[in-house]
Amino acid sequence: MSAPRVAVVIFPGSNCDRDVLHVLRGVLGADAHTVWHEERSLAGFDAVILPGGFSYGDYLRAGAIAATSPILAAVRAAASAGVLVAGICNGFQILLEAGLLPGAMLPNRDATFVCDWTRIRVERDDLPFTCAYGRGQIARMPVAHGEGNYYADADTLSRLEANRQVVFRYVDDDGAATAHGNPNGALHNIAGIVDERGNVLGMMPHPERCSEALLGSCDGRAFFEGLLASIAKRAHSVAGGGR
Amino acid sequence: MRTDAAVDAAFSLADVRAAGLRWTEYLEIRGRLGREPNRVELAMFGVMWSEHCAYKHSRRYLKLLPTQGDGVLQGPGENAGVVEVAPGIGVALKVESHNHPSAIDPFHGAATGVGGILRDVLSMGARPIAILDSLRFGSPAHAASRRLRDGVVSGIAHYGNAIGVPTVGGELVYEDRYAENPLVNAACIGIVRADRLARSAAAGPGNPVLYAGARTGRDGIGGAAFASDELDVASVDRDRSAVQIGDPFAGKSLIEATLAALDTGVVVAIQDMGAAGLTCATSEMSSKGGVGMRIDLARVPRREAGMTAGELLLSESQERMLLIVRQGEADTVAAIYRRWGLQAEVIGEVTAEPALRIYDGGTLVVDLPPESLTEAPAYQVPEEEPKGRALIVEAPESPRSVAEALLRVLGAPTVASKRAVFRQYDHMVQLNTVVAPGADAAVLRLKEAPPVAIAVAIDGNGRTTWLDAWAGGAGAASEAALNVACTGARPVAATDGLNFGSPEKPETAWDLHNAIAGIADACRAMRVPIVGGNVSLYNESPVGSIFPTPMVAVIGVLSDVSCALTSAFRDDGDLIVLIGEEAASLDGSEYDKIVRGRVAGKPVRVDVAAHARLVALLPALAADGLLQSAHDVSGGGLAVALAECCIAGHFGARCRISGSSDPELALFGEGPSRVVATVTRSRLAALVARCRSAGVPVAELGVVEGDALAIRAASADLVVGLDQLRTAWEG
Amino acid sequence: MTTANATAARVRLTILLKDGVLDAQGQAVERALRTMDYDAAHVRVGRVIDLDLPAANWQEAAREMCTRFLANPLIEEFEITRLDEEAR
Amino acid sequence: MTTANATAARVRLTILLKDGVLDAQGQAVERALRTMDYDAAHVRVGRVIDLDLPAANWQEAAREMCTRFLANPLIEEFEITRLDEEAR
Ligand SMILES: Nc1ncnc2c1ncn2[C@@H]1O[C@H](COP(=O)(O)OP(=O)(O)O)[C@@H](O)[C@H]1O
Ligand SMILES: [Mg+2]
Repeated sequence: MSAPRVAVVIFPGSNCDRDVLHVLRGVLGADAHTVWHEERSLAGFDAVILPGGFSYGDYLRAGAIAATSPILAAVRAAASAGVLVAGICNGFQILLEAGLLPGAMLPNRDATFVCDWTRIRVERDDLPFTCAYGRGQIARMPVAHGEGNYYADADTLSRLEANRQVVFRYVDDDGAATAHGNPNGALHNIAGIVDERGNVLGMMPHPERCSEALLGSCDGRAFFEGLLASIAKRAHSVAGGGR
Repeated sequence: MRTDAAVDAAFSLADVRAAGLRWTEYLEIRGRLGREPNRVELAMFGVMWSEHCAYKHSRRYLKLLPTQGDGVLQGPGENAGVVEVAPGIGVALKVESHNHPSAIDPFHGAATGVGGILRDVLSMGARPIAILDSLRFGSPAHAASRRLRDGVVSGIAHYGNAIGVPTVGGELVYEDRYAENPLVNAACIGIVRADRLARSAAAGPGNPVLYAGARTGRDGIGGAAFASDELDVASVDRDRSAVQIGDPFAGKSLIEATLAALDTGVVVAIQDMGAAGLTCATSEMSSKGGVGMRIDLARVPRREAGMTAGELLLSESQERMLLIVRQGEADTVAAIYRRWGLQAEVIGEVTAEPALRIYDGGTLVVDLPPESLTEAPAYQVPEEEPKGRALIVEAPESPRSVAEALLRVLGAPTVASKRAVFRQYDHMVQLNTVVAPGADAAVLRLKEAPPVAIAVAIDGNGRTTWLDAWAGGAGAASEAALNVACTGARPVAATDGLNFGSPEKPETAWDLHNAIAGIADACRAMRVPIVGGNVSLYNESPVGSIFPTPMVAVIGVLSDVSCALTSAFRDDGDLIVLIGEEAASLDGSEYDKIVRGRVAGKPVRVDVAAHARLVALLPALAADGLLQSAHDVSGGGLAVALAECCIAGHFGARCRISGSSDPELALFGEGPSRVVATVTRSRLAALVARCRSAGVPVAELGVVEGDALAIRAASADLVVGLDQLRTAWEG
Repeated sequence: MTTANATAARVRLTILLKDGVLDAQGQAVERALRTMDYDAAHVRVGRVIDLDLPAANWQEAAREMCTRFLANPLIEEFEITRLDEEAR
Repeated sequence: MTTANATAARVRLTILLKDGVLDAQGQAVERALRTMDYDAAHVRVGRVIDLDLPAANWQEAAREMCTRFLANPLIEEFEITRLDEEAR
């Protein structure tokens, strides 16, 4: 059984691609590769990461132009084949604009960019992305965005809550999902969600920025570790099942 | 003035002035060429001989600066300086001003300032890894100043955040002297393998000249000449082309494409097209290489129809580079830029004959020796020592207690927390930021050379410089270096940004000369070479000159990032010591301005030899684990420094300041060479011994404890709760 | 700004956030205007996109590109107007 | 969107970059539209600001706030229209 292969998609204007690669390859020794946005296939990859940045300058709306890029057809195909897809920050915005996740991003409540540490509560530990966290665990992670104010209409929000699709929620120092703990005004303090099947995830905080103790927190490392471990486990169970 | 009217000149005085030249300069041009320049050539001389490009008034003073030292891979003379920070690893640094563009359009002016300095560093083959911004505005009590500040900050955020280079530090100072003429200086740090340094000297006759990046439009035409003019009321209505607009998206693609292009090994020389655009890049690259170029403007990618040769040559459209590529390899390099959605066109070739020949299709429009453009005349103007400078700022009510005075100084806009600003900057991208903005200096680990890290800080004090130019120049270099040393890093190189009024005023010329002498003296003592810099003159408005404001950015090396220190108190029971010279004064201090409402007297002059000992000692102490924290004493004096350490560390402290019988002086006096540090009880003796043997004074101040700052100074007792301190400081 | 080409229509798309969706930029502009002593209320900030479209089916094309791409129907609404002549 | 208040005017400010000024956003949108096979040209992207102003001097106030604050007259031009009735 070979090691999980992870794709990191690069759009013109992406700027966290090298950071995600550093953590995957340099810190965790994973088999990660870059994929240029003009590619049309993601065959052979077990997971796809859409990194942060300002794809196409974030002109029009954050993520809107990237969502029309050729690679998105491949991302869509991979997602429906059950491949793990994670969008971080701008990647989350792209997944929303592409309709792979429900809802939309509005400019931050204060109408300014915010780069700061936040606390997020891990609402699910039964997903491949979060299996290395404990349920209810609180992680310290930085955010850096101008449009991270998650919005969905009331029906969508109640569906998300009912299906337990909210994966990460901003909380304050006491672990409560208050306005004080919320850096951008996101409804229901939403910091990250998954699709109904649970293999497409979007999150605004940057786990790659907190995967080494030197940078102030290691709380993001479990995100990548969990992702890699669950791919390995899947492959193992498929192999074990003697398909 | 026009005494030579007898010569039948092709141009009138008005034409010459409109080109930004003096009549004598026009005559000089005719003399050098042995003929009349044509209109396009005259305009090219106008921008290349502007103060901004030619350093006509500052060149002779800049010679005072020390530029050589261990590890200098590239001193002044290139787009950025480069110093070796680990074996085979160079760090490029450069500062640049964008004051006038920011006064006219704060958002785009500041954004393009960031874009421009990034490309200077990129031109060295370096990947930009950090930005610092040093800002001066009028008092935030005025809505106009706040709007200017907010526009500038969002412009820096707009460009820096999108481009993925963290803004890790800077300065934000408010003085009414900057109300009409804000200062917006940005510095950039980049990383480059020493064997991959790129340079700008063109070479190799027959090699293609490749234009790469965004298309050319009518942006910023005459910007360089404009940046050298005094701002007057009419300038706000000047041609829209004076405003340059940046596109960080194209800028980011340009960085990636350029680094990939340099990786191919076929790029002979490269330079950004910044001030004076194509004119500057072609003439400087040719002149540095002792060669010429044949350029065809018809091949320049353009945004608008109907652009003239002059417009194409002078445009300051952003996000453009000029490359000399090895023969036969232009397509390889062009393909890289095109893949990133950028323009790439061969617009000419290098020639052995040192002549810059520019065609527009079949027509020869310019034929000049490159050095005629790059070697402008220099001027020496009379200097006069300023006398009796003093200002009444306002007449504030005197505080009822020293505690109240502390809260007031702590809450003064220049001293208070800048978090609301740096929170708008992405300061974490690239995963190097170990110590973030808000500290004395930012610390960045180098993934290329673990466990090495660098520390960077930028500093300057216009008020001090106005009162004593030498003290201001020496103080800027000394404080930036001390900030870096407080993190445990050894300062290795600096870049200076000199922001002054009109050099044609004798007092300003004196300030400029003495401030540079101060920087030179301090840097020489500390063995910190100045590897590049920027001069911005004519910072004048109808209400007068700005405070003369030299700024110095220093980088230092930490051989082991795990030894990095911050100012935050770390542990209950740690002992607080004051390391360094005791000399302090209220002249020119924050306290004098905020509490006493005056700016007057003589600030303390740094003792450069003693300061150099202090700066050398701190990294050694940090490396040996003798310090828990360190913070230099600057604006607001010892009381503010202690308060800042308490706030950062969430600890209180109990201190006693001995020596002075004047509590105001003891608490709020400012001096250049003092550091508040902490040490564990068990290491105090070792620390004291090390300081003594290095010839650096050290005194015990007190202990970290409780949740209030308590200071006894002469007859005064000050006690303020931590929460109160934080509220005052955070506003 | 208008086009001379008879076969092209100069079209303006005006895109605003739906009522009830937080308009942070509108609020920021409103606050700023008030500190400058302007008596402004209910400020909304949106985008305007002017472009040339083939005159033959400009309305249809404009509506489609707004729905698919230029506006996000979850949060935004749009208006389409023709600039170079009376809308037919 | 319109205001019921007789003393307030609902005003639209449309702010666009002048011709010739780099419109990076317009270029990016134009390229995207073309890759989506739309035949769009000369795309310019600007801002629109809708707001209530005192009906008495809405035109003057609007012009002043555009000139002083909302637009930069060096590089941008603006249009002022009234939304809730024919401009007088
Ligand atoms: N204050 C200064 N001290 C030292 N060197 C300086 C100073 N100002 C400018 N220089 C050097 O002079 C050269 C030309 O500067 P400049 O024209 O600003 O460069 P650029 O065209 O890249 O912006 C550069 O190498 C710069 O580092
Ligand atoms: Mg340069």
